[in-house]
Amino acid sequence: MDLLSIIIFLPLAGAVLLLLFPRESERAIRGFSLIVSLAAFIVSLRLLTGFQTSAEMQFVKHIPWIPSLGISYIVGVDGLSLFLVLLVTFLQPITILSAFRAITERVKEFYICMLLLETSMIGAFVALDLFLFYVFWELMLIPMYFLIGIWGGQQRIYATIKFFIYTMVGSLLMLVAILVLVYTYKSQSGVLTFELDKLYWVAMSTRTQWLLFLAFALSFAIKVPMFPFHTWLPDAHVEAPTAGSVILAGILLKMGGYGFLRFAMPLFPDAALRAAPLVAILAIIGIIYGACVAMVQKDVKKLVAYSSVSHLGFVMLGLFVLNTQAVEGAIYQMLNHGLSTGALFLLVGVIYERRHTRFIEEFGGITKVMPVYAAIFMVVTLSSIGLPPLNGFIGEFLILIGIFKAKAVYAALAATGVVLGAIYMLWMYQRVFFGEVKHAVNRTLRDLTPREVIVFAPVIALIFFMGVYPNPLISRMEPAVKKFVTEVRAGRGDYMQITRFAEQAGGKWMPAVLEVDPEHPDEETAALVEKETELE
Amino acid sequence: MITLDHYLYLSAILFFIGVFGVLFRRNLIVILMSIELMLNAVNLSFIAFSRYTASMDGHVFAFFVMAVAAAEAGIGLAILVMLFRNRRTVQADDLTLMRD
Amino acid sequence: MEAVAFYIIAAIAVFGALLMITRRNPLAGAFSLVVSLIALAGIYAMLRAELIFILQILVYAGAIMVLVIFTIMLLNLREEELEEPPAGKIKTLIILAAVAFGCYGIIKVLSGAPDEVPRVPENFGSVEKVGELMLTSYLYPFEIISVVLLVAIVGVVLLAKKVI
Amino acid sequence: MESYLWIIPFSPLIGAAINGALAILYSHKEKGPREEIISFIGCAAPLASFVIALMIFIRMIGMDEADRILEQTLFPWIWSGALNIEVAFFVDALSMVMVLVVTCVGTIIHFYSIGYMAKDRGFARYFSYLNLFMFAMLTLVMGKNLPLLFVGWEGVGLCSYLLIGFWYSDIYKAAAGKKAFIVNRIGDFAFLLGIFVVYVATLEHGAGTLDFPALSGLVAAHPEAFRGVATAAGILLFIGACGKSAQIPLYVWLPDAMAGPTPVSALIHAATMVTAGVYMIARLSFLYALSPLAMGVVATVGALTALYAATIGICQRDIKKVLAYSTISQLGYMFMAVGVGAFSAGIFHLMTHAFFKACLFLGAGSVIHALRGEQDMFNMGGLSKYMKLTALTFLIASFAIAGVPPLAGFFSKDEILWSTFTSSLSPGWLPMVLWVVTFIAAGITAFYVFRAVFLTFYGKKRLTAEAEAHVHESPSVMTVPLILLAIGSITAGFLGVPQVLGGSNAFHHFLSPAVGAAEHVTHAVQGAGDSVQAIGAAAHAAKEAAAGGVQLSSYTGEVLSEAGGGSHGGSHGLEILLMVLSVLIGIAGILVAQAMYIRNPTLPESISRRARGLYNLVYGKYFVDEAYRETLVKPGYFLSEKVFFKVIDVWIIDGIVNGFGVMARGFGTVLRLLQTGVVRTYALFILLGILYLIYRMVG
Repeated sequence: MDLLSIIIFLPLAGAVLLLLFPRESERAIRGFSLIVSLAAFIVSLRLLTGFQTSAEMQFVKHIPWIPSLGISYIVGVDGLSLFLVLLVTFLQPITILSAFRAITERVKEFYICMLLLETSMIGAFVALDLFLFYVFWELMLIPMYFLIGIWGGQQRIYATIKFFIYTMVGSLLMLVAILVLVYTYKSQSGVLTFELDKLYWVAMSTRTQWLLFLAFALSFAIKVPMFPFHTWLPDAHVEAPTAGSVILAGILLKMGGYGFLRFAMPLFPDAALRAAPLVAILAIIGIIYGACVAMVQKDVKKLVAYSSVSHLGFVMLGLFVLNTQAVEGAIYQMLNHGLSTGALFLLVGVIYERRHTRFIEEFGGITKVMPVYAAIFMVVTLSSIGLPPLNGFIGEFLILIGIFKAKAVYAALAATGVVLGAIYMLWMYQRVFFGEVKHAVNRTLRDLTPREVIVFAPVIALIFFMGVYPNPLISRMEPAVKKFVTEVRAGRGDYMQITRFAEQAGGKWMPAVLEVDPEHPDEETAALVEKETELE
Repeated sequence: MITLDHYLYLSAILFFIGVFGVLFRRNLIVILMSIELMLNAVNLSFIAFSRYTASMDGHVFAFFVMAVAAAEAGIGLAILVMLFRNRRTVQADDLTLMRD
Repeated sequence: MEAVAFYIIAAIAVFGALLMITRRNPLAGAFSLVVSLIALAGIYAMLRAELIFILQILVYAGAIMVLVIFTIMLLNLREEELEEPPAGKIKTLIILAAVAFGCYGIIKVLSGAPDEVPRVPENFGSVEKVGELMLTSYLYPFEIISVVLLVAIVGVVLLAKKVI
Repeated sequence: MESYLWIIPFSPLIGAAINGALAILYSHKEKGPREEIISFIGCAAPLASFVIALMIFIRMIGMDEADRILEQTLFPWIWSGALNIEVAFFVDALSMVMVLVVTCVGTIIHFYSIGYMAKDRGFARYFSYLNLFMFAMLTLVMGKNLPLLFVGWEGVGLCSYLLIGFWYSDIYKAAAGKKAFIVNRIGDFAFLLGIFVVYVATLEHGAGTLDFPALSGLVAAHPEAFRGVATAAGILLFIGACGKSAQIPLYVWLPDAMAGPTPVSALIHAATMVTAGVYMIARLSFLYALSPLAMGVVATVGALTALYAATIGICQRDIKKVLAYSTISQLGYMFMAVGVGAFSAGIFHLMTHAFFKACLFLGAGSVIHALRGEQDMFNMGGLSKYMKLTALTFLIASFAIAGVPPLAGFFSKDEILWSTFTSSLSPGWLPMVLWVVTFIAAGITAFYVFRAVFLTFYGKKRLTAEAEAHVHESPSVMTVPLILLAIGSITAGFLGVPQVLGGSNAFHHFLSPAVGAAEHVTHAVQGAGDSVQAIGAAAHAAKEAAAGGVQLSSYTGEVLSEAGGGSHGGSHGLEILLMVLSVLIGIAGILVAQAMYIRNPTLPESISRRARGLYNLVYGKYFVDEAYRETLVKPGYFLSEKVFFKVIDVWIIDGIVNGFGVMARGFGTVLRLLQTGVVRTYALFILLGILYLIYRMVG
């Protein structure tokens, strides 16, 4: 079996084996699922070492799955998805470890859900066949549904249903769009296929492109979530158990951004360019609005949830500005957000386990009783508000500089999010951690246990590493990002010509134009700058 | 001269007598028997077609139908006994748990 | 000759069925059904379905109906428990009309099938031939049906045993 | 020597890491780690930086003037597309001065802290933060590119936040820290945009770069093209500086920042961090020089802040608040200096101010320490009897800030006033106005500082009983730093004795490779207004400055000053006259203070009673905090909570979503009528369906 498939299906195999465990042996169940997720992480490190810095898809595996419908199992990673896959495998063991104490009911089902979730998330990040992607995409919903619905808080049923319906509405439209796309391709080439690589070349009228783009975009925008499709997020986050929130914020939300990156934008470049101002404005509203609303929340989890809306506004803005820095920043910001918001939810979980409340006013002066916790919380807070040289800064800086190149006003508006971010995070921090201990119950709170320290240590380390030395990550993304930017900017029209030319030349699908000369990267940049000025 | 049509007519008549029984009667035992009758009507069609197409596939199907009918009768009667034990009734209209 | 036999048997079958659905006492209904089923067995015989003929008598008229009758006797329903509120006239009429229309429709659809009776070999429908078919082309369904029966047995045991 | 550069910032970082780890390890123990160990690590780290900085300085002195630049590139940081940012350190004359000031004053204050913070439960944490601050500040002044400067910029902001809220149990102190951070963030927002403006501009002219050397070369090569950019970027970056260096309108955090331990106020909120804005403008002098508008804004804001903060200083009761407003005011002077193009004068004042203001703060700290946390000057008085050394050093520093010759403040302040008077800012009346404003501010400064001196150390004793019992001179670990800083306050000025007084102005000379060219360009550009020749001449000057270093540029400067209308320069007699004037107003301020607080202590009372309204206005700090709260904070909160959250989120968006839910339920209610729960009804429906199918087949 090839590397990627092992990574995808290892957790699934673990989940199946977990079925055989007796329900009572909770220790064994916990230990086993931790080992499985760790194994997946270790195997996935091989992706990092084996990854060649180029724009090509790597570790590609292509097996026909339902040949009669042109559906195949194609997986592969490139610079866009590599680190997202690693983020999944990295966060998963941490999340599983963090849930050791928190989950005491239906332990077996919980870990089965978690492992199933991991398989589906990795699958969605590496799938290169639209049908396969859709399957994984929808598969993610099921364990998440149970995670919130079974192990969630008071309002969990309302939250799950809201989450489910929001997401389903989007994905159904996407399914329709996928089918339209596939059949359009069939009517042009006579081949029925869901292969992404081939579908990039469908010729479509602008109108069709626009409609299909909207269908895809709605689905992804809900997942991101972009203003005004975000209201499922606070509910889902607040009601989900800690592990659920972490996965939801850390990874599931990235699906939206990744969907734009891999599907919506390259498939419908003209429409994407046309939609860019709209998306940008929504993203900016999201940034400011999310931050403002986060500021007035009384529940820490809700605050963090709304901060996600704000942070992901940056990501969306970066993606649609479409230049190297902004897109790299957007991907980087997705990773950052996964780490720091994931860690924030873990931290909130720690205190929720002890006090069974998340209301800010229930705390105050916690630093005195939980100094280690306060220190870790501080680092994560600072990462979240983008303080250099922590990871958050790199993403925000790249995004903003990219946006500024394209449209200075957008950057100025978006950068207010940086200020607002500091306001709501620090204000919350102050109310929770500083001052005298207000409530007597809090006097006896226990500081982090060694297990919890182990949970946070890798996250903190990575927060520092990604802020101080981001180059290994950025350089691996760069070729793929450049290719993405060039492709989308080129639009569909040029493509058909290139394709026809390529077909005449020898039936090769990939046009040679996209290769970037490593010797003279500046030329390519200069060309990009030209393009950008044209666009404005 | 008996043609295929005759057998099918008979089959249809028996089937609808069964349908009528299911819809009209309230005694669960009778309803169960009406269902058996409907299955038999179908079997008749199978056998008739089998004869007129000179292939024995219909016989096999009729056999399967019988097996299923046997299973169904067994389970149905067991449920009925249970019901009667618990609720002292075999009237279909008294069993409205699903509505409430 | 054949036609006469058919009409007589068919009449018995229909009559038995009608009795079955009209008798208030289920025991009487059960016996009427047995009559009807045996009549159908006769028709199977006319159609040269040897195996099915035997099974009809053994399994249907025999085993299944015995089971039904046993159950009825087991329940030992009292007279008032057999009381059925009379169905409304309009409802009856509607159902009758529907049934009549259904009958008519099916007959209308089906009529016009080929009339000539094909020649078949001597052992058509024999135990041996049908059995051969079952163990070759229909092996999997055959095996599955055995599972169905097994499940039914388990189910019945469970249902009838458990006192809730 | 270049390869040791990295040790300067990283040595404190290592110290911070060790002390931080110790603080965390001991966080649940009854007692913290041994203070000896902590203070050894905490003080050794900045001392090592200072020693290395000194060695580098000596080495630099020995080098040729034009080559006094040391660089060290560590590793690539953000490489993305055409954006190449490296972690690289860069030390030229300007950075050298800053590094020396920071490490020298920083080390002294570290030692002082040993005494001040003794027996505090957060001892290790304190030194960890303080070391971290040193790291950030040194990164700020040594960073080779704007983003790295920004790292230090934000880093010092963070440390400031942590140290202001050091005693976090007091919610007001914690809130003060947060306020500092957020106000700084507002400035940083503009600062970031400023960086982007610069970057995009360089991108348009070939290479996208943010490295200072490359940037200055690029600007020198295309001066015309960078004029507009200079204005935009200059003003944006200056807004950032306003946040960090507490200028109008973003100064509000600094007075609150006094909630932190006093050594912190001395190091961060007086000597080093708050001067970062001045350093930044000097560092980008080549860019600022091109934009008279940006420079005018800087100078005007600086002068206004100098006067404004000084007036507030008059009425404060809290000794640290007085010093805080004094800091704001002095920073105003520095900004005015860089704004009129006297970059070296600004940096000179920065250096002398670091000494005397640190000395003042530490003296105040010594008093507060002796009085067990008492900060209200009206509960002090007559302390000079008990604390001779503290009083003496405080007095020296006060004379320095009042501009009494020959102390440090005299030379630096006077150079600023003179540069302002002779600057070529347009419109033509502006230099004069600025001079008058800061001249008055100088008088007020002398007044309020000596008000503090008299209230604290002289006159009647007004101590509370508790304080009375404890009052004592501080231990030598605290007084020795005071003496060192007092010596600095006396001698630092002699580094820059102006030529008119027979000095050689060595400081100015040392800095000229870094900022000299820009000073000339400033004069050329400003003096000539917008005329085409002037811009051409300025461009020429800039080019020459870039190409040939200081010798050529001073030559060009002379040429240009003639071309630009000869406004640069004035007679020696005038210079001496102004000097005498400013000394006189300083002495006048001191005398007034003496009159009001020593000779006639009831006078202040009666004055404040007669001008009640004005007094309240000034005492209430012009109610700017309140105005901000009412116009920005509260409406913002209201908008967020009542409009965004309650109306848009909950009511409109969720309303729509739930509306779909209600709709679906409505359909369900209708369809539910069909679900009778009676199986036979369902059978009937099946039958009807079949009949319909049959009907279709038949018909």
